[in-house]
Amino acid sequence: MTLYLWLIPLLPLAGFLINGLLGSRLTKALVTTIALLAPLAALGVVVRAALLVWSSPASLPYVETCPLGWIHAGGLNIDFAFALDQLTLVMLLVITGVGFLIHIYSVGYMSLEEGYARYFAYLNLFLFFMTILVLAENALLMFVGWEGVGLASYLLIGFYFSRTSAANAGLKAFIVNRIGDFGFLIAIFLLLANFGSLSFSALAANIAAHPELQGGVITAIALCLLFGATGKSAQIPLYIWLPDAMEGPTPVSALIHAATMVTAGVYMIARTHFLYDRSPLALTVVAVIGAATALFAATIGLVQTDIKRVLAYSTVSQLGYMFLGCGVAAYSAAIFHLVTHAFFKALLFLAAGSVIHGLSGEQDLRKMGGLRKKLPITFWTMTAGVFAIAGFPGLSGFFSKDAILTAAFQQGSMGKALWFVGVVTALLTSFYMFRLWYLAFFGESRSDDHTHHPHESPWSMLGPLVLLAILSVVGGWMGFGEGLGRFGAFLRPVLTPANAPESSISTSLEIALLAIAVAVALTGWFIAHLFYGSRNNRAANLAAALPGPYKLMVGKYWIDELYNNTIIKPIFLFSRYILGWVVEEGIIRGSAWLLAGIVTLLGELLRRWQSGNLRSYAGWLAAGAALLLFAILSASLGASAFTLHLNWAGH
Amino acid sequence: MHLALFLIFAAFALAGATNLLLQKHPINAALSLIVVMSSLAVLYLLLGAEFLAVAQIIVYAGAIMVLFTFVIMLLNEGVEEKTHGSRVAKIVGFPAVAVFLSLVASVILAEQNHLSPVGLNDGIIRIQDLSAVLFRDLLLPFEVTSVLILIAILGAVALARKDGHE
Amino acid sequence: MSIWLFLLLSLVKSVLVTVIFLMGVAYTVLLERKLVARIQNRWGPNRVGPFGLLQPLIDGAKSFLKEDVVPSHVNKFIYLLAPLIALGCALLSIAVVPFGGPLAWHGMRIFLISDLNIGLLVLLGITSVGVYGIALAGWSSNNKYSLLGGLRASAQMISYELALGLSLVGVVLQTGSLRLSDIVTHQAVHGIASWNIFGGGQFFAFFIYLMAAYAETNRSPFDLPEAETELAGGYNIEYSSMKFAMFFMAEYGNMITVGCVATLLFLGGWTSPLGDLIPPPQNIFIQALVPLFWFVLKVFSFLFLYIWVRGTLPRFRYDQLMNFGWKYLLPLAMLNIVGTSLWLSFP
Amino acid sequence: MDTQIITLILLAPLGGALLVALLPDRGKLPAWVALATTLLTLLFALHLPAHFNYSATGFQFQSDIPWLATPNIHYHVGVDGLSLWLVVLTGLLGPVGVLASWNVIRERRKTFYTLFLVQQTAMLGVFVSLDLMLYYGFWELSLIPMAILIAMYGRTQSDPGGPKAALRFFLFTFIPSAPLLVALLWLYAQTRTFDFVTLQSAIASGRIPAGPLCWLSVAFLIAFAVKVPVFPLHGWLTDVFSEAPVALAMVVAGKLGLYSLIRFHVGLFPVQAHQAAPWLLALATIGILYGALLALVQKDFWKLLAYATLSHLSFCVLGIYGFTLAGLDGSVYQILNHGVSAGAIFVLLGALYERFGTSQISVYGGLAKKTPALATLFVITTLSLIGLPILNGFVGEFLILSSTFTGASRFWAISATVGVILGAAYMLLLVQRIFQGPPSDMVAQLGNPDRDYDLEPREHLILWPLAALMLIMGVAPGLWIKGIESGVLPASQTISAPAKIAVSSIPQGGQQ
Amino acid sequence: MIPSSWYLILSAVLFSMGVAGFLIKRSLVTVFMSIELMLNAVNLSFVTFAHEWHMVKGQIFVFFVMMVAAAEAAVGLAIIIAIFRTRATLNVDQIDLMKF
Repeated sequence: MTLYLWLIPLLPLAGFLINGLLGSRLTKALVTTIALLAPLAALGVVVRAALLVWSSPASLPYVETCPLGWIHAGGLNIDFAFALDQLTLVMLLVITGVGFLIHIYSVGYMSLEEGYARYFAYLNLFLFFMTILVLAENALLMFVGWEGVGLASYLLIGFYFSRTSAANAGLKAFIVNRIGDFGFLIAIFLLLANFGSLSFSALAANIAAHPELQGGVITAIALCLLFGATGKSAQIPLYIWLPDAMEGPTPVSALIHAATMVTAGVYMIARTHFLYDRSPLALTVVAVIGAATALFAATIGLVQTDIKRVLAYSTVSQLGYMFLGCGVAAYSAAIFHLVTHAFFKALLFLAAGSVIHGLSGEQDLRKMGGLRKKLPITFWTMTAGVFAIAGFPGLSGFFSKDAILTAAFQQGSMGKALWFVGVVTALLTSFYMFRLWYLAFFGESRSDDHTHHPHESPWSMLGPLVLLAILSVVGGWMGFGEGLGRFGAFLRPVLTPANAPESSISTSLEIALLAIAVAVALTGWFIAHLFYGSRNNRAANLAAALPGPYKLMVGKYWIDELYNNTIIKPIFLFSRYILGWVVEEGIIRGSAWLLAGIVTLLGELLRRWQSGNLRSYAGWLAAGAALLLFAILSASLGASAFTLHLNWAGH
Repeated sequence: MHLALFLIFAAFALAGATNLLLQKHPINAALSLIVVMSSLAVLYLLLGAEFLAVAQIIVYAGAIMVLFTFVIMLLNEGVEEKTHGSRVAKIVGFPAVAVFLSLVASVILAEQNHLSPVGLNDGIIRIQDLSAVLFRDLLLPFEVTSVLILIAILGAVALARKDGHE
Repeated sequence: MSIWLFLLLSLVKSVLVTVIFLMGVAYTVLLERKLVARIQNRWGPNRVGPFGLLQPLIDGAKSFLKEDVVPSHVNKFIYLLAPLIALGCALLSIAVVPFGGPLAWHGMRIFLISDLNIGLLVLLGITSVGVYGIALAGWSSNNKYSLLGGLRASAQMISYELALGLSLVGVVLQTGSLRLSDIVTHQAVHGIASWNIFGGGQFFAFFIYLMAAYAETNRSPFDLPEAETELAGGYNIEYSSMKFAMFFMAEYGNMITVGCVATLLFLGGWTSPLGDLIPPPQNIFIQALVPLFWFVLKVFSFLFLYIWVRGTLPRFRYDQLMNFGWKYLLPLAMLNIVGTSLWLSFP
Repeated sequence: MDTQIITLILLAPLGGALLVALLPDRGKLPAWVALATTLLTLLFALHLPAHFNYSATGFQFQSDIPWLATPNIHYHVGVDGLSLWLVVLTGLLGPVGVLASWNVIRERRKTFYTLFLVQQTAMLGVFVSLDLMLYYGFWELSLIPMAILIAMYGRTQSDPGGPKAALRFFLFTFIPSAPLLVALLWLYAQTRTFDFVTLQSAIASGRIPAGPLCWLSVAFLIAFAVKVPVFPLHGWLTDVFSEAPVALAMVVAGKLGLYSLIRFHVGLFPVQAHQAAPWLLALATIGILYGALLALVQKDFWKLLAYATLSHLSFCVLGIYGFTLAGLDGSVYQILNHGVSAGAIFVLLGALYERFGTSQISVYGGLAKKTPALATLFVITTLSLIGLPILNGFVGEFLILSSTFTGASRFWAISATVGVILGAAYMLLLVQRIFQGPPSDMVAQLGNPDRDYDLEPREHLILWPLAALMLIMGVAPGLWIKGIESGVLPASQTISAPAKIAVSSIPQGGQQ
Repeated sequence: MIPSSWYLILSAVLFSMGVAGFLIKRSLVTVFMSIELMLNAVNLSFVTFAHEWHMVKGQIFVFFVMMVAAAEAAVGLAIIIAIFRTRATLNVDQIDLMKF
């Protein structure tokens, strides 16, 4: 059977090309149709593939290779090869599905913006690269998608390029991603150097064939990959770009910076888990980074006042969860959380977007409030999202988060610590989500201008909201049951860790863990209610009581400033002064000038000779002639030049 | 006889050259140069180079020097005034000339006995031989020289024409 | 034969030839005056002697007896040198001219002073040097008319020398020798039919030579160096008495010389125009004199042409002269050379 | 035909130059003639890849005519996979250059186009000549018109901008080419031939003592390294870039020097090249980082471009002196990429300079609203320059870096990879400072509002094909590499087999 | 019969005198004449050697020298006239603009 995988990226590409090249000449309706058709068609292809695969799972993994190769040079052969397996299928469904919804949403959201066609072109471009990323059969092709989505996010973050902040944010995102890609590239080089191939299947086979391979180079590769992943998935130390990325249009934040792109790192770790399985050290690092990021971002999220930034930090922290999951080798759990997170976080962002849209651009929580009545649908969908992410029983977040925590809990003492961190993070998460909920929808409006009234968004925006709300409410059930139930079963052929933890913990303990999780969520809600449920200034008091930590959190731990002052500024200073002045001007140019100076000096001396007087020239000429003659004569010792000539003449 | 002729005309040549150096007036210098050339022509004759002898007269005495005198008359050049342009000419030039002359002379004298003496009418080169070589072996140089002369004429015309008209 | 006999004979020949030559010059002058007079419908000199035949002697005596004035402002040395050069060249050039048959005594030809195998070249050389006389005269006499005359003379003579020389090349090509007597004998075969001017097909060459010769000898219509009407006599304006006579003699001597050259090169020299129709006479003297007669006849007919032209044609303007020389004569001469060489290479 | 085609390629621009020189300097006539000529040249050049035998190594389309008996100089030309695409690239840049200088060169068009075409000829000649003396002649010929044109058409009015830059260029490039000549003559004295192939075999046979060879190779190396330029020898680059007309600046650096390095340094002196390799790897890496860092802080976009070029070309050097097949492929491919992308960026910056008359980046800002098409193409070109995958730059960089990592030196490879990050940084910074952000004063009060500051059709005509080429070269590099590989195969085989570490050797692999 | 070395000596002397003339003469024209003198001297030795070795080429060479000298004289004198026209002098000590 053929699945026409190549259509999946190419359809959005077509959309991009059409809208990008002649979008400005097309009518808005036409642009919209093209922009929506591209992901819809892709989705169709994916769904078809999914149905076919469902009927015959044995046919996976399924590979399509472009007949005319890509890079064939000096012994390394890399093709355009697409592979489809369960993992890819899940990712594709999420990407195209959520992506399509967000496209629809964007039609409403962006309807008044200029550069409408450009926006959709970028969006399609993103889908193109993202699908390539997940479909890639070899690391290099994955890198293509990897960099490509970076480009797309750069373009979309900088969509309002005439805003300096937006332009900066885009630049920052791209550069930070590049730094991560550096790790990815090194990893690719290492793979080439050690395995001579980049095809995932071949690599997996190689690893499997060499059980003696443990740690060592594998760790190196894994860590390099992890570095790349931290860049793309906004983990410590490279998370800094994601909050700024909120400069982009809200749907973009929803699609790229919540649902899909930022999860690419998780996907990659899952995709190359055969490497991590061989390197406990790398796994541990992944787990620790994940846990740390989760907690860290959550703390920052507590005090943010920009609605989108709150969501951004929560995204970072949720991604931390996923890494934690990967780190404890619970790949399916991680992926599961990825999917659910895609649902509810996209929902949350879109809802926030709807709020912002309703308030015509207002993003500051302190200026909101009392929107429950004015934006009912938004309110309810948002509510669904909040409860889901807070991990209330039965909702999607609950299952996935719990799966990860449980898996962590089983990993020995270290695992316990990670579990604890996770629980604390869950508490914080539920707190700040409810904080947002209260601030935005309850109480009375704190907006300073009452000129224009908040208005509910059009259905093109509410439709996706509702759909996503439903998904994030019920989406968790597909992972219900032993070993993530159907979802886990579906992914098992791909994502079973080589050294699977055999511990299926006792039911009682599992119940206890669940209870703790639920309790934590409720506590968070309660505290939030305490602080923000009714009009009071407990929050302010607390902040006043603990000025240090508060400042720290509001200032986001001054990580940006830290990087700025320790890395970026020094580089610029070094380049401008040390290199630019000392080396370039001083040494290199200087030596050139020195040379020129010497030559000029000699010229000055020699030109005195040219007196311009015919007779002096004649004098020198005569002297030269005499000298030459003398030289010739003395050269032909004894037998003078003359006799030589005679002999030559044959006398 | 040969000796006599040689001595006479060599003396003429030297006298002419000396006069050339001593005379202050260009026209006299030109005349003395003509003397030198004519006597050289005779010496060529003694060396059996008839054609060259006549060519010397026609080309040098008859054409080139006429040009010189013509120019001198045209510019109406007077006695050259005494100016001190460069010391180099005196300090470097004359010793150099002396050295040069002495060197060449020494070589020639040193090699004297390798040279065969010159008879009155031995080794006369007939015009036929000359032209044979000139127009067979050396045809290309000949043609090139003719082109050179053509160019020279054009250049002379271009240089000497007054800038004013056309 | 000994070197001394050689010298002696050469001396004798030179003296004889010089005397005869000067006489010829004198009588050419008379001839000119007579002819021009007849052309202008006058009786020329007819007082001194029968038909004024003694006129030249009187003229000579007059110029000897006149006071010899040397202007104060002249460059004396050159002023004196110039006429000597002029006359000297005129006399020298006759030395290579064979004016009689190949009659030899003790291996030395009688009617020829020196028989050079490059005679023609020597002639040209001497003519080319001759310009100095006029040029220097013009310059040294420190007078603007004479200077102009001198400049004109030198420029004109240099220019026309090219045409002259080139016009002779054709003849030389046909003969393959520069020895004048060879050239003559080469035309001797069929008499007038084999003269270069007719049989040799050198008619254009002859025409060019004629023109160039007029210019070389500063004769009208090219007598600009001494154009009386504009330069009041030109280069010789400051000269008087004997020195003037020298220039006079030089001019007519040159006329005779070019006449001889024309005769030798184009008109078959001393050979008879009838070729072998007349059997050579037995008497040694007649045998010697007949060629001499033919030669003199031809030269004088050439001189007649000269005088005739002078009597009839007006004077050119200077730019016309130059244009004619450079733009017509020179190319024509070259064409003539090309034509001749082609004609010779494809008989 | 096949033996004459190269001669045709050489004669076409030369004849054009002659034609331009003879025709009157009336209006745009010289430009039109030059355009026609360059297009014809391109046509001829395209004949080569069309009829090239990709399976065979060695030279093709050869023609070898004895020229001088003593010294034994032949007119010996031919192409192999190495020079094949360079010839085509030069042919392509011809019309681009003409169109780029269409409006910029307003006076003395005749001189300009004549010299431009002569320069074109010279560059083509450098690539095709297989007789070293012929090669040297073309090499020098390529420098002279360049210097003259830079001197005559210096961009900045701040005199003596042009002449100064020209002088600098002259000194930097002529002084080292003198030792080159000496080295050539020495070789001739040893071998009595200038023929490349003969010389190669002669040197390979070891007839020539090693000591002198070392010096010869150094002479060759320096002469070429200056032209590339390699790190410490780049002093001329900035001046030339900020002075030279676009059409020339886009060809002045890179191609010639790098080609000569591969063909004549590595090709003639493999052993010495190996000895020099460590140094060159170091210098190349330093050049990459140095150029990138300096580009990061430039205030003038021509200077920025100059340092960027230094950085990019150092990649090629890195690839060459790794001596791996992939690396050489990558280097040659990167030369082509640089030709295309840098050509485009030059045209774009030239367009900016032509419109706004300044190269101070700070004056620009928020231009994208006024000139969308310009901005779009600029971004595309930038992406290709920073090596975004599926654009051409990536393939070359990846081949070079990976092969360096696997084959030559992991340390230098990793350091060079840092350059990729910096590359993205300075190029995107440039884009941001010129096109993004709020409109600067200059942009805000642009002369007459009704004038269209965006690209003209002529510029579209240049740039879109180039952009398309970037994409194609990124997606289907095979089209080019199969030829290149046949060309560089010998260069790599004299050395080491392409680095492929078998899976069996994993355990000892992998210590970083 | 005299040794040809005499001719050579003569030519050497003449040459040296030509050089000397170049050195001492002030007038451009006479300087030019001195050059001609040198040429003639060289010609003499050419002819001498041509006679010495019975080689026609020696004389041919002189012939060429003459032709070139003619050309040179034409151009040189034209130049002299031009100089005189512009600078109104022919004194080489005053015609020294072509200096550093």
